Amino acid sequence: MAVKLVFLGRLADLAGTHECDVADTDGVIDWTDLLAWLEVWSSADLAAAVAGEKVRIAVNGALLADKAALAAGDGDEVAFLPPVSGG
Amino acid sequence: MAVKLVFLGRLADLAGTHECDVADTDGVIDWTDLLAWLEVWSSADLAAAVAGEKVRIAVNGALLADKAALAAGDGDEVAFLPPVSGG
Amino acid sequence: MRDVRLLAVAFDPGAEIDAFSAAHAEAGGVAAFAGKVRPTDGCEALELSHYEPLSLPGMAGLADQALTRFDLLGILLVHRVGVLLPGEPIVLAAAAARHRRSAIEAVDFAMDHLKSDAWFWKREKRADGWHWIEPRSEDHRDLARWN
Amino acid sequence: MRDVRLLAVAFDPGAEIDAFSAAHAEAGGVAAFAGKVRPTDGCEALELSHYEPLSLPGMAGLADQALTRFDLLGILLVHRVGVLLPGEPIVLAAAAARHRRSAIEAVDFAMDHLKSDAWFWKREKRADGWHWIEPRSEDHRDLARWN
Repeated sequence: MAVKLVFLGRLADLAGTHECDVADTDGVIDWTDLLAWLEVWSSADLAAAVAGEKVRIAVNGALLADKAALAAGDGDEVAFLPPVSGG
Repeated sequence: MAVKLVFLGRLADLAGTHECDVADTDGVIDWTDLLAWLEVWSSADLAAAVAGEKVRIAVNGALLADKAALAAGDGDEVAFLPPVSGG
Repeated sequence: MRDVRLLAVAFDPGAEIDAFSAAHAEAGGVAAFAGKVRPTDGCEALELSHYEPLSLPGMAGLADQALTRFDLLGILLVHRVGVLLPGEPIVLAAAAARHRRSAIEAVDFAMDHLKSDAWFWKREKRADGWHWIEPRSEDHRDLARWN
Repeated sequence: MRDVRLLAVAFDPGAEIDAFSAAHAEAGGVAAFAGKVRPTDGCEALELSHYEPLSLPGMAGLADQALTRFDLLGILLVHRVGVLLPGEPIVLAAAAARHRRSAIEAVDFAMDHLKSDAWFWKREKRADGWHWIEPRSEDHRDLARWN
């Protein structure tokens, strides 16, 4: 089982992919776990970008008011949403 | 030769026609002549309606700022324009 | 580019909008409003009469005003005259612009003027005959927004 | 009536407007805005990506807000995703109402929100490759008009 990560906009460029799975998770992934995982899997740049205050996070399509409250378990989808483009 | 009169909107109902010619005119028709002619040709009601302050007059497609300044000669077209309809 | 037409026969607003949009490839967008005869209130037909020496120059002048006032690449004004049945399009105003706000505002402006400041008289056929449509105070308020 | 669609293939705004207008026979008019990819500034293609769990519910919620806020009979929101070529329609917002001002204002409202408050990311292909399009301060000012 796994947590699915989805990268939107320029975060997909930074991650080098639109999505990936965090496999072999044991229980719930919290915000600290996630940043640590991103840094190892990809780069400190991606972890820093995702932590940026303009990047929103959605879990299973529901936006988090507070990213630090993240708690994702097996089968959950976590999306990283940078600011949307203008018209 | 003649002056052509054109009645728009409900003035056409009152006149009983969309247009008519004032024939056998001798020189220029002024505002007083016109009202007198309309009263004889049609009715006092039509003359009063045309004299109403909301009715505009155009001579050969040019709106008159002051109806009393009317001066129409042979070949001219005088249009009587009641308030236009709303949307 | 200015395209102003008085039509005595039915027209298709969608096809006009597509053709207008294609004619302004460089525009970022096209705003439009299409008004039609409402099949309500027992209206069986609507007759639009006009005085062409004023109506067509009036529409052309309105188009020029909109081109001057808003940042447009083009404007299209189409107005029906004659007898119309419920559901038939009466009027179409469309504006092409680099930015959407200019296009939307130009259509709003053009419609307010076409509806109450253009040389058209309307009467409606109901079960008991024809009835002239009077000016509406709402239209005059709409028009005053642009002064 | 609410009609909200995300499309992966090209669409025809005029045909959509006609069909929408026909579906709202009782409306006095239909206002619309169609935005397209501008063939300027060396743009060779535009890619629109989205996150469907947010983009489609977001558009549906926007349509509902417009229906609540304005006196509408119906609203249509169509948005493309995928790679678009210059000249292709990106977005269409249309509103049907008894009175034109409600329809025009609803389209203005919907476009301001679709342009800067919807879950779409855009990048442009130019001669030197793909470039992400950033938020524009102008869009945020437009959006603030509705608060």
